[in-house]
This record gives sequence, C-alpha cells and structure tokens, in this order.
Amino acid sequence: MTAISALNVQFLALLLFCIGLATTLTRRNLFFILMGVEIMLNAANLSFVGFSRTFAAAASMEGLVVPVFVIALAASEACIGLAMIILVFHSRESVDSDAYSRMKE
Amino acid sequence: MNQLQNYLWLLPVLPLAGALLNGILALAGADTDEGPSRGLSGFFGTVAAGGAFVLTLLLALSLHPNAVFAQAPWTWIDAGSFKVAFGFSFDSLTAMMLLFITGIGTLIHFYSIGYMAEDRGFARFFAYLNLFLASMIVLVLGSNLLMTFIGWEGVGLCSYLLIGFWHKEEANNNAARKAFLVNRAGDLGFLLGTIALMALMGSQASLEYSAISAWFRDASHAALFAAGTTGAGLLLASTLLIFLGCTGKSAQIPLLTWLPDAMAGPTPVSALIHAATMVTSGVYLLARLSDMFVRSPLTLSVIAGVGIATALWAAVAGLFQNDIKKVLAYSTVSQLGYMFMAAGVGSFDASLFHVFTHAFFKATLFLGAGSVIHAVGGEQDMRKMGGLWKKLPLTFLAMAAGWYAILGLPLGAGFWSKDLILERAYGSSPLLYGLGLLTAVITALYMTRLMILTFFGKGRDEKLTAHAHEAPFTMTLPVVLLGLGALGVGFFWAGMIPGLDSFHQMLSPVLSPAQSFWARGNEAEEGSALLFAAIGTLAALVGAGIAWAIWSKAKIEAVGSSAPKGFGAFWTFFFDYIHGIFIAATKALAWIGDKIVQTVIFNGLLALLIYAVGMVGDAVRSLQRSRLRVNLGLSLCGLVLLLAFFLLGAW
Amino acid sequence: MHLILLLAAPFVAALLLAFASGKEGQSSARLGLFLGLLTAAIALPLVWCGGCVSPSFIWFQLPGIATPTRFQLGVDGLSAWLLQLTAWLVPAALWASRRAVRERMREFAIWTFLLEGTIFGSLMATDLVLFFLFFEAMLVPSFVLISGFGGRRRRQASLLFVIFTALGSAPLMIAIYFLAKIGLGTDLAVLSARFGILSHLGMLPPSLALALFAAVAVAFVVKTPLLPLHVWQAETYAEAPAGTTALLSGAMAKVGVYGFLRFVIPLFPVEAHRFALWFVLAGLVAVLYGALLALTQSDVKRLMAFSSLGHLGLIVAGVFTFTPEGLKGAMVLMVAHGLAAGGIFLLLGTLERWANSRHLDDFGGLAGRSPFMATLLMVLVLAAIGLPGTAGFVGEFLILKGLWTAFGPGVAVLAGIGVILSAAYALRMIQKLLFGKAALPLEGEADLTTGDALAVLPLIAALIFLGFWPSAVTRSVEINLYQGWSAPSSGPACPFHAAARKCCPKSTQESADAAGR
Amino acid sequence: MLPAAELFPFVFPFLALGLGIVATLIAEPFLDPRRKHHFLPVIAVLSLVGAMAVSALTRAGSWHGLLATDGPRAIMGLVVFISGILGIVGLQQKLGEEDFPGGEPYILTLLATAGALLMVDATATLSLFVGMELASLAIYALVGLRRTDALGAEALFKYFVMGAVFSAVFLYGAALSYGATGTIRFGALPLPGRELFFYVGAVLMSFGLLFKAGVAPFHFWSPDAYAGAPSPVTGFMAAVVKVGSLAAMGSLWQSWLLLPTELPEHLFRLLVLMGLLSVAIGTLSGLGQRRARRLIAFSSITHAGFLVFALIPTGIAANNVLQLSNLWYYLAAYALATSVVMASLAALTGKNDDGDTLQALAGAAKANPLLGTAATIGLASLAGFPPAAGFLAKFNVLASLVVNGKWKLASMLLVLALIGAVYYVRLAATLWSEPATPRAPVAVRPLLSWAAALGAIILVLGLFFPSYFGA
Repeated sequence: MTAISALNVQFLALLLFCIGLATTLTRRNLFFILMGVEIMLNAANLSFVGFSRTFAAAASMEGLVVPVFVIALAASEACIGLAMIILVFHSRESVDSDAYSRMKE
Repeated sequence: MNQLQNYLWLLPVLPLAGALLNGILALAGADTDEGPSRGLSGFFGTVAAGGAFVLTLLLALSLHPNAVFAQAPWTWIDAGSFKVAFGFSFDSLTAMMLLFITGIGTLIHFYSIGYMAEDRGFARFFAYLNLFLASMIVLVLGSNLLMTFIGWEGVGLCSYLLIGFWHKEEANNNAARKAFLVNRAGDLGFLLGTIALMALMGSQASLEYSAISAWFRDASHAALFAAGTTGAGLLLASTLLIFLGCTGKSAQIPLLTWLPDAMAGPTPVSALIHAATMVTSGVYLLARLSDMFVRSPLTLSVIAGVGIATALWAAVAGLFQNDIKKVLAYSTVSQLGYMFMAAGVGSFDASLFHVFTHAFFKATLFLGAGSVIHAVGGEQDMRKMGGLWKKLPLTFLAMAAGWYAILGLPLGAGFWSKDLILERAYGSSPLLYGLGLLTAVITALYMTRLMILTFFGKGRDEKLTAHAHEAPFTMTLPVVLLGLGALGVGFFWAGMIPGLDSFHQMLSPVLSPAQSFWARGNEAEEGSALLFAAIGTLAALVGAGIAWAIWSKAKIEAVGSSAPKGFGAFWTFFFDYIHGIFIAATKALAWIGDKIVQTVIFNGLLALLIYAVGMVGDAVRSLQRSRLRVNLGLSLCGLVLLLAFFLLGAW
Repeated sequence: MHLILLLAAPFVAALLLAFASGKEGQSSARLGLFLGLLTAAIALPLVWCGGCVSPSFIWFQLPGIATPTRFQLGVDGLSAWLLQLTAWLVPAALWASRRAVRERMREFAIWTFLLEGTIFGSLMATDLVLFFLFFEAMLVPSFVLISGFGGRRRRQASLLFVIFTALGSAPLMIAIYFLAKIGLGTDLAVLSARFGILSHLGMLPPSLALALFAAVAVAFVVKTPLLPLHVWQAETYAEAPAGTTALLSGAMAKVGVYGFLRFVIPLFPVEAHRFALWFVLAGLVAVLYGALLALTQSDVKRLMAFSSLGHLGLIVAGVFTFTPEGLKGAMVLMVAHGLAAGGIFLLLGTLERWANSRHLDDFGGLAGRSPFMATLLMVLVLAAIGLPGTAGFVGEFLILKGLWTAFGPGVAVLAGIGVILSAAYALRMIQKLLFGKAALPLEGEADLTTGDALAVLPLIAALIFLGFWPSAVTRSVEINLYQGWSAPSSGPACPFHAAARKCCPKSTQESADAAGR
Repeated sequence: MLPAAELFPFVFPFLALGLGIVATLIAEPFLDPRRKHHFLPVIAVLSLVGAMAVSALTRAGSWHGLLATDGPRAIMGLVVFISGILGIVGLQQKLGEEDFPGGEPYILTLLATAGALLMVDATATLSLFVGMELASLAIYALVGLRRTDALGAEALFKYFVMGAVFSAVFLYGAALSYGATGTIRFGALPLPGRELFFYVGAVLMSFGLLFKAGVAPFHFWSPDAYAGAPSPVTGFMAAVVKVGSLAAMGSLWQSWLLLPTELPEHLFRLLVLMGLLSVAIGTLSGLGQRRARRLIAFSSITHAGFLVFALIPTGIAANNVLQLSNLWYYLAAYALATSVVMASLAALTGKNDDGDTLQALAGAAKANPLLGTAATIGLASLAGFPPAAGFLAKFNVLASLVVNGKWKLASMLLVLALIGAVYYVRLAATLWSEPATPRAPVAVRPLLSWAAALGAIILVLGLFFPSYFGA
C-alpha cells in the first residue's frame, strides 16, 4: 500500500474536472450535461481531500469539511436539475439541448 | 413762474394718460357692437393734446430766451463710467417745435373726431394718436440722444400702428411693416452714430445735448478730430450714421420708400405724422446736433446733396401720381428735401423755419384732401374728381391757401421760408440754388395740377361728385384755421421786413454758435433779398402757368388703378427696386440657412451619427447567440484565454 | 439659512402637491400658483441684499481630492436676478398652462417645481460638484415635462434634448474633477482665486488649461445654446408644453450664460480673454442665423425658438466684450429676454390651444377676435425686439456699445443687422397672427380671461419698469462673491438700500474663509 | 444593542429571515390561492424588515473566520434586504395579476436573499460557496416560475447549466487556493512552492464570481435568463446576485491586495480587459433592444463592467484595510436602481410580461404616474444622471481611474456610458409618451407603490448623502 503522491491526486482531479467540462460542453443530452456538472464538482472535492492530506490537523480538517457541504449542495443541485429537466421536457418534447434555442434578438 | 419747469414731465405724461385711458376704453368696449362712446374718447384724446399745448404755451412764454428748463428725475442707464440721465430739457428750439407739434396736433385730434366718426376703432385710433403725441413730445423734449431715441422709436411704432390701422387689408399691414423696418434701419444708424460719438468724446463722453454742444464748441477739442486722425473718422462716421437715422425718419434718399406707402393710414394720420411732425424730426435732430455737424463739412455737403436730390426726385415723382394723397406725400418728401438742403448749407434756422411753415400748409393740404376724400366717399383718385369747388367751398379756399403757401407766392408762408432757403443755398453754391429753383417750378406744376384736377373742370365721375358735401364743422374748422396759418405764419420771420424776425431771434441762442462757426468757414456773397423773392415768385408762376395750360382743358379719363405707369412707375418706384435687392438677398440667405445649413448639414449629420451608432449596436448584438453549447463554449474559451493571458503575465 | 430655505421651497412645494389630491386640475393649479408665488416671495429679498452665503457643511469626499466637497449655497447680484426670473416665471407658467394640461395639472406642477428647484440649485451652488449635480439634474424634470406633456413629436424632442445636454456636460464632469485636482478642492471661491493666479502666472500647462477651458465651455455652449450645438433647441422649444418652453428659454438657457459668467471666465481668465473674439463671433453668428431662420419658420414656437437663439447669442457676445457695458447689458438683456420670451411662449401656448395648430398660416385676425390677447402679445413682442422703454432696449444698446468699444465698428454693425432682422421676423409673426383675416375657426374662449392675463401682465410690468430703471439690475451685478470679472462699481454697490451694503462685504469675506477651511 | 448579539453577531438577521421562511412555508398550504398573494408577501416583507432592523442592531465582528460584518458589509446587507423587499412586492403584483397558484416564490425569494447575505458576509470560501449555491438554486427556481412558458423554461435551462458549471469552476478554484494556503479563509499567504495553485485558484474563484455578476466574457447567460424570467425576478436577481457576488469579490480582492504578491496587478489586467469588454458589449448591444427585460439585462452587463473598475481601492482605512468605497456605493446604487425599475415595470408589463416591449409600454407612466416617476428616477440612476445616486457612482469610478492615470480608459468608458444613457432615456421617453391605444391605469398593490416610492427616494438621497451608502 504505497502512498499516492499528493500531486498525482491533483492531476487526477484536474483530469476529472476537464472531463466534466468536456462532457457539459460536448454532449447534447441534458442528463449527460448534468452528469458533467456533477463530475466537475466531485473533481473539486477530490482536490480538496487531496490537499487536506498535505496539511496538519486543523488545516486538514477544513479540507475534509468542505466536501461534506459540497456533496449536500451537489445533491440539491441535482434535484433542481432533474426538476428542471422535467419542466423543460414538458415545454418541448426533447432532451436535446440544441432544441432549446428559441430565444431570439 | 419758473415753478413751471418742475412740470416738464407733465408734457409727455398728459397725452400718455390720454393714450392709456383710450386704450382701456377700447379694450373695455371691445365686445360691444359699436364700441366705446366716441364722445368720451374723442374728448379725452383732444383734451390731453390741448392740455399739452396749453402747458407748452405757458412754458414758452415763461422761458427766457437764453435760459433752459431742465429736469432729470433719475439716472436711467448706469453702466459703470457710462451714465444716461432720464432727463428733459426745454429750450427755445424745443419750445418752437413743441408749439406747432402740440398746436397742430390738437387741431388734428379735433379734426379726427369728425373724420373717424363712423369708424369702429375710434377709441383705439385716439389711443394711438395720443401715444404718438407723447412719443413726439419725448423726442423733442429729451435732454439727451437716448431720450430722443425713446421718442424716435416711439413715433416709429405709432406710425406703424396707425398706417396699419385698418389691419384687415394686407396692403395696409405691409405698408406699416415696411415703414417700421425702413425706420428701424435708420434707427440702427442713429444708435451706432451715438456710440461712435461717445467713442469720439472718449473719457468725458456724455449723451446730454448740452454736454455735446459744449464739447464741440470747446476749441481745445478740435485737435481730437483734426483731419487724418481716427477722431476725424469717428466724427464722419458718427455724423453720417446719425444722418442715416434722419433719412429714415424724414424719408430722404435712400430710406424714403416708406412714406408714400404710409398714405395707407387714415388721412389725419398722414397730416399729423407724415407731413407736419414726425417726418420733420430728422431736421430737428440735425439742428439739435448742429454744433457737431458743422464740424464735419463733408457730411454737411452730403446732406445738402441728398436734400436737393430728394427734393427734385420727389417733385418729379409727384407729377406722375393720380392719388391725391400720394401727390401730397411726394410733395412732403420734396419739401423735406428742401429742409435738409438748408441744413446742409449750414442754415439750420432756415430749415427749421421751413419745417414750421411747412407744418401749417402741408397739414392744411392734407386735411383738405381728407375732407375731399371724405366728401367723395373714400375715393382718392383725382382723375375721378373735378369741379368740387362749388360743392366744398370752405375746403377749397383752405386748400387754395395751402397751395398759395407751398408755391411760395408773395406773403404766403412758403414765400418767406422757401426763399430764405434758396437764398442761403445760393450763398453756398449756385448749383444748389438752380436745382432748388427747378424744384420750385415742378412743385408749382404738380400742386396746380392737383388743384385743377380736384376742384376745377366738371365732375368726371358723377356718382362720386354728385352727392359730395361739405364736411362737418369739426373737420372744416381745423382746416380753415390751418389755412389761415398757412397764409400768416410766414411773418414770424419775414426776412425783408425789418423787425419781423422773432423766429430767428428765438432760435439764435441755440443755433447761432454753430451757424456762425459755419459762416466763418465759407463766406457767402450776399444777393439782394428782393431779387431772390422775385425770381422765386416768377418760378412758381411759371410752373403754375404751365400746369394751367396743360390740365385746365385736358381730357382726363380714369382707367385702371391710380398707380403711375411706364416711365412714371419706374421713376416712382426706383428706390423700391433698390430696396428689393436687399430684401431678396436676405430672403436668399434665410432660405440657405433654413434648407441647407439647418436641414441638410446639422440635422443630416445628426441622423448620420445616430445611424452609425445603431449599426455598431446591431453588429455587437449579433454576437449574442441563442444556443446553449455555443454560449458555454464561448465563455469557456474566454476563460481559458484569460487564464493563459494571466499566466503569461505572471510568468 | 435663507438660501437653504429658498432651495428647499420648490421641492417642498412638489412634495405638498404630491400629497394634494390631483382630481381636478383647477384646484392643483391654484395650489401650484400659491406655492410658486410663495417661493418667489422668498426669493425676492435676495435682490435687496446683494450677496450672501449659507452656512456650509462638509458633504462628501471626492476620491483623490484633498479637501472635501462642501454643501454651500451663495447668491450675489449675478445670480439674484436670474433667481428672480425663474422664481416669477414659474407661477406664471403654472397659471398660464392650467387650461392646456387640465386634469394632469398636479403632475405638471410637481415636475415644474422640481425643474425650478434644480435651476435654483445650479444658480446658488458655490461648489463645482454641487453645481454640476443640479445642472445635470435639470435634465430629468425637463425631460419628463417635455416627453410627458409636449406636442406630437415630443419623444424625439425630449431624446434630442437629453442626449445633447448630457453629451455637452460630460466633459464638464471630467474638467471639474481636474480642476479639483489642481485647485485642491471644488469650492468655487477658492478655485477662482487660485486659477486666476495660476493662469496669470502661466503656471498651468497651457495645453491642459486649454483642454479644461474647452471642456467647461462646451457644456454651456450646449445649454445656451450657440452654433453648432443648437440643433436640439428648436425642436425642443417647439414640442415642449408652452409653460415648460417658457421656463426653458426664460430661465434654463440663462443658466448657460450664467455658467460662462460664473465658471468659464473666473476660472480661465487667460483663455477666456484669448478666445473672447471667437465667442463674440459665435454669438453674432447665432444672432444672424437665428434671425434669418426665424424669418423662414412657419411654426410659431420654432420661430420664437430661433429668436431666442439670436438673443442668447447677443447676450454671450456682450459677456465676452469684458466691458462693463457689455456685461451689464448682457445681464439686463438676460432678464428682459427671460421675461419677454417667457410671456410670449405662454401666450403662444394659449393660441396653440385655441387653434390646435402652431402653423402661422392657420392664424390671422386675432386683433379683431380677441383684442386683449392681441395687445398683450404685441407689447411682449415689441419688448422682445428691444423697443426703447422696455428693458430689452437698454440691454441691446449697452451690448452694442460694449461691442463697439471692445471690437470696433464692424462687429457692432453685425449685431445691429441682427437687431433689424429681429424686427423683421417679429413683425412678420405679429402680422400673421394678429392682422389680416382669420384663417382657421378658433376654439376656446373668445379672448384672454383676466385670469390668464394676470399670468402675463406682471411680466410686462417688470419689462417696462426695468426699461425705465435698469439700474436695478446693472448695479446689483457689481456685487460678485467671487474673483474673476467684476464690473467697476458705480455709487452704492447694492441696488436698493444701504442694508445691503452691510451684508455684501461680510458675505464675500464669509465665503472666502469658508473656502479657506 | 441586543445582549446576545455580543455572542452571535450574525444570527439575528438570518434568524429573522429563517422565521419568515418557516412562517411562509407553514402558512402557504393553508391559504387558498387568491389569499396567498395577500398574506405571504406581507409575512415575507415583515421578516425582511425585521432582518433589516436587527442587522442595524448587530455590530461589527467576525464569527469563526467564516462570516464577518463591518460597515460596508452591513450596508450591502441592507441593500440586499431592500432589493428583496422590492422583488417580493413586484412578485406580489405580478403573481396576483396572473392568479399564480402557489406561494413558493416568496419563500424562494427569502432563501435567495439569505444566500446573498451569506455571500456578502462570507470570509471563507466555504461560506461563500454555500451562500452562492443557496442564492443560485433559489433563483433558478424563480426564473422557471412560469411552468407553461417555453421561453422561461429555456432561460432557466441555460442559466442553470452555465451557472452550475461556473460554480464548479469556483469550487475548483477554492480547492486550489485551499491547497495553496492551507486554509479556506480569505487573506492567507500561499505556502512556498504553491504559488501557482494560489494564483490559478484565485483567478478561477474570481471567474466564478464574475460569472454570477455577468461580466463579459461570461455574460452570455444573462440576456436569455433575464428576458425569460418574470420581470420582478429579473430585477431581483440582477440586484441581489450582483451584490452578493461582487461584494464577495470585493472582500476577496481586499484580502489579496494586502498580500505581498503580484497577484493583484496581474489579476487587475484581466479585470480591465473584462470590464471594458462588458461595458462595450452591454452598451452597444443594448441599443437595439425592444424588450424592457433584455434591455435591463444588457444594462446589467454594462454595470458589471463598471463595477469591475470600482474595485480600484479608494483609500486606506484606519486598520490599514484598503477601502473599496466606490464598489460599495456603486453596488448600492445599481441594486436599488434596477430593483426599483423592474419592480415598477412589473406592474406595468401586464400578464406573463407580454407587455414589456417598448411599444406596449408607451404611456405607461402617464397611466400610473407614481410608478412611472419611480421608474424614471431609477432609469436616470442607471443612466448616470443626477439627481440619482447612479451619477455619483459612475463619477467616482471614472475619477478613480483618472487618479490612477488611466486617462484613455476613463474617456472610453465615459463615451460608452453616454451612448448607453441613450437607451435608458429612450425607455423613459416611451414610458411617458403617448400610447397608440389609450391605456387604463393598473391597479397597483399598496405595498408596491410604497416600496417603489421609498426606493426612488432612497436613490435620490443616496446622491446627497453618499457617506451613508458606503462611499
């Protein structure tokens, strides 16, 4: 069981973050877009945790507390997102994001 | 007795009060059918004028020849070093002017009661007439140039109002507007001349006439406007500009076109304003500033030239007129020309004397013409009249007196004044004298023509002349009185009869310094007065004879308008053509300013600007896409770019 | 304290009106008239006491400026008369427009009072920032008045007005900031003193001074207006409701000239004198241009708008002669034109109501139909073209004299031609309106009622009074709170009675040490 | 001074809000739809007023390094409350007209207000993030209020997705800066060797916040979101979100300025770029807009740009903290103005905001003079004319630029501001102009009239007593 170096954790986090970003950007399906957002948030969490490993007690606690909040917030965000998808879907029977480009001017 | 001089202010205030009273009456009675009571307003108007006359008389009697009554209630304008008093001064010149202004004014008010009796705007008319009298009094009574200017523009305004009195006809309004604008041009000359004068007088500049005269009489100032200095230029500019003002007011070349048109006003107005009083204010001003004018010989010769030219031109123009009032108008212009010529040859007293006599005989002629017009029901074309002397004997006699006076036949008023002028003119230059004499002949010509066409022969238009009847007493009385005056007033200064020169005596304290200064300048060789008188009389008789020969038997038929035709028209309206050029130029400029500068340039540029901004706006707006992924992508690109920029900057 | 009261008065009046019931216009018109007269009554004593300043308190700190901006009001002979003008025009305007804006009288009155208040503020401010605040704040009420109560094309007009004025005063904002930076503060008394010295010693980099000068001047050029920044004016005057136009041309335009006198000249004496001739020429161009265009206009209000352009041009020309005559003439002419133009616009408003038209050819024969209106209009127009016996003549004559003494005959003649032309268009208007035969059947009452006349008669009375006693204005101009120009004193500095003489020096000294703090 | 305020200086405002939220929550189901819009807004407004009162009583202090309050923060809090009140009364008017079935909008508004307050008071990334999410989530729901409105749904969708992405960006930035400094609190120095993390983290956090404020190039969401949301919500979100995010940005920036790093000047270069870009875009694209809400959207972009420049410190306070008085003042002026304008327009744009086009708004001010006047003053403030606070706000920003020798920048901004003024004036002119078809005055709820009037008055007072507004 060798300790993973903190930097690698950060690289992983960055990778995850970019993946999430790419997902939101490239996928047209609403659900995937939501997933992308979740991935990004979790990437951030990961980076927090990874960093907290490198600090002493009090400082590391902070890094561990934040993800807890974030997870809660991410959950609620997911709720809102799903509710939104339902709402949107009602208005236009499609989960394709490009279908929602009626706003002119 | 000299407590009287504390009542100077009352002179203008009396008619002013009358004007206000009548104005209020007019407005109050506006919504009634036949307007306010004519008796009341006529009474107020005439009494106000008469009161002014009486007061003037008292003042004149109590005035010691060399003394001056002065009163300056308060400082009017106060701009640092430059102050103007709101002052009146009453010296012999003022007295002379005021006497005939208020005297004839009163008579004409009285006359108007009859003349305007049927008119709806009776009260309004008297309000204007009183206002005019007030302004005229201020003009003459003012103790400085600006005070005079108040009256100067005041009379202009009143003449505007009275010419356009019957404002339903556009023609009258146009005539009125023309009069005001032409006068306004002259008034500008007046103002600028005043300013130039102040510039000349420099530190001790003051507009008080007394101060001006004193300043010019002070020999030590002569250097300030010696030839070649800027002072000389200023003096020349000042005198010429003020003279321009006079030409405007007194209808001399070049600003004379308005006076004939001014006949659109009611006849009493023509008599009072456009013959007796207002138009002579130019001569008054010259006399007032004689001390200044005699020091600018060039200007004086210009004045003389303009005077005689106007006299000749207007006399000829008078020949072409068929409208009885137009004839008189041109004759007025011509007589004014005489006066200016006299002033031009440095004999201001003679010119003033002619002003005085002319006031009487010309008022007589106008009022007589008024009675005639009144008798033939408003017709003014002489060609339609004729044989009226049986119908209107009184009027005829009065007008005959006026005719006698204006021709300068022996012992008539004109005889003394005109011969005096011609005599002085000869003293200055024989040419002037010759032209003056020629003018006298022509004068006799057209006046006799007028008399013949109007009164002799047989009635050429029965339906007009048939019911012609003598005017009511309110009209005949003034005519007769003035007629007598036309015959008699000449004896105030009967040059040949020793002792009969009270007029001369009266004015000498005011004018003699200037005239003696002028006399020193150029000695005139004296001719015998009798000879001049004889020649003058001869000229008049010759003119009258020719006229009689031509028109007494001539067959005249009235065709078309009374306006002259052909060469006559060209001659008459010559100066209107010249004015037309200026008007056209102004109109053109205005058009350019409106259509080109304002519309095209300014508004165009504005529109262009707005359009440009709008275009840019649209361009930028089109960046706003509606597709989610595009927006997100753009934002993230921005993010990455900025981050890169940042890192590059940091490292 | 008095001044603060005066400044507060219009706003309080607006507030009261806001709480009064707006159901029937007549009652709110009466209330408005009453409050307006009250305000005017408060303003009146200022003419007696030539100059005074209010207590000042620290207001706020401009970023990067050492001394704080103070809230202080001051009045001297220069502003006192313009204050009077505004204060007395407002009730007249309210009363005259009560029939035109019937049931919406309350709002009209409220906004008019707000406009009055802002004008007061800019006339009384002794601090550049304070001045600028009110100067800009004028836009909002006048904007609402124009776009809310104006004629058919009021939307464009109000836009044009706001945009031009805002664009014009934007550089002023920057300039004020710089003045504050250089002059260490924004108090006018200090600044004018400092700048006078600085620029005299040439310690200001000339280019910078020039830039600042231009920036300050342009704001007032727009407000006055002078060519070529006058484009907004005709449109605005024509489309604004008559009552507002009266205020715009009568009072607000004067604030532009006031700006020249109070800010441009004291702060930049050197530049002002350097470019004096240019300003005079600009003014004369405006005179001729305005007169010529007035000759061609067929819309009565546009005609009067251009005539105002001309008159204000003449005023500016007079100001920049830097001769006592010119300055005082400008002052007199400002008051005279304010009264005359104001009154004329008010009457024109009534005419517009009668005829539902502003086109000259739609009128005629008014002298027969409604002699009262005709008489008043005639008198006002004659006053506007400066007939002797009215204040306008004194102003014009003094300005002509000033122009001659400062720049020689040529300039004076130019101005004089403008005077003739002004008579031409004025008579044209009179003739078209009053004389000849009636063109359109007019609605409304047969003639001016006494009530309507009462709105205008005081103006006429004032015109004639000042025509015969202009010293009331010319003397009070000699009381100047600030450095910069001041006309040489003649006799007692304060126009009416000696009590003033006690207060003038004290007040100036007060303002001085208020600035020193 | 409340005794307990010694212990928990922050509890009370939140407590008041919380009480309001709970009360509305409890009351909502028991009211029939029509009454909801009578009672719930009153409760909500009461709780907000209470919050204002107690926040006025609580004094400066900090709490576990997560939250803190001081002069400017207190003012920002007040501004947030006032905007909340205006939003609620606007909603009451609008929803009452539309007979909106539910009462949850009021609850959401209160939640958003609480979130914004958290953002204002935050001194640590954690509290900031929580507040940000609280506010954003509530506002997402508010934007999508109209369940049947397709455009509204689309707006919500876009706003949500982009918002979520950028809150993730912010969070990642927070993580990095935590990694760099070892603490989630503001104002800590990066550990040696971790500067890169610190810098990137700082930049990402600022981006996250500036996104919420709608600064270019992160502004693309706002036109759609603003135009899709119900008009009261538009005003509310414009005001509250900007105050929250930029106040937070302000406190972050303050903390960075104190650090001995080059971060500020490097970051400032970015800020200049973004600010100028947003002012230009907002101004120029606003010119052609025909709908009031879109116009307000672009104006919000413009003002976001100005606000960025307001970050320039104006002086040093006693406790050698750099003052950002320009920022506070500008925020207060902007928030008040926008919410006043939109609250007033909310009453005038009719059902479903169909009437928020310029043509439809013609003559609205004449029909309802009070609201018209309030809107006019608000627009004047947005345009930067006296007698409204917006003028001094702009003036200060430009002045501080000039002080720092940024001539060209200032003049460019000035020109743009003048061009921008045109479209506010045009809107105002339309409000007062003659309607094509005469329109009847709208029945305005008393709460709205009072709130709008008060807001307008505060705007004017703000000009004359700037020192009480943080300037």
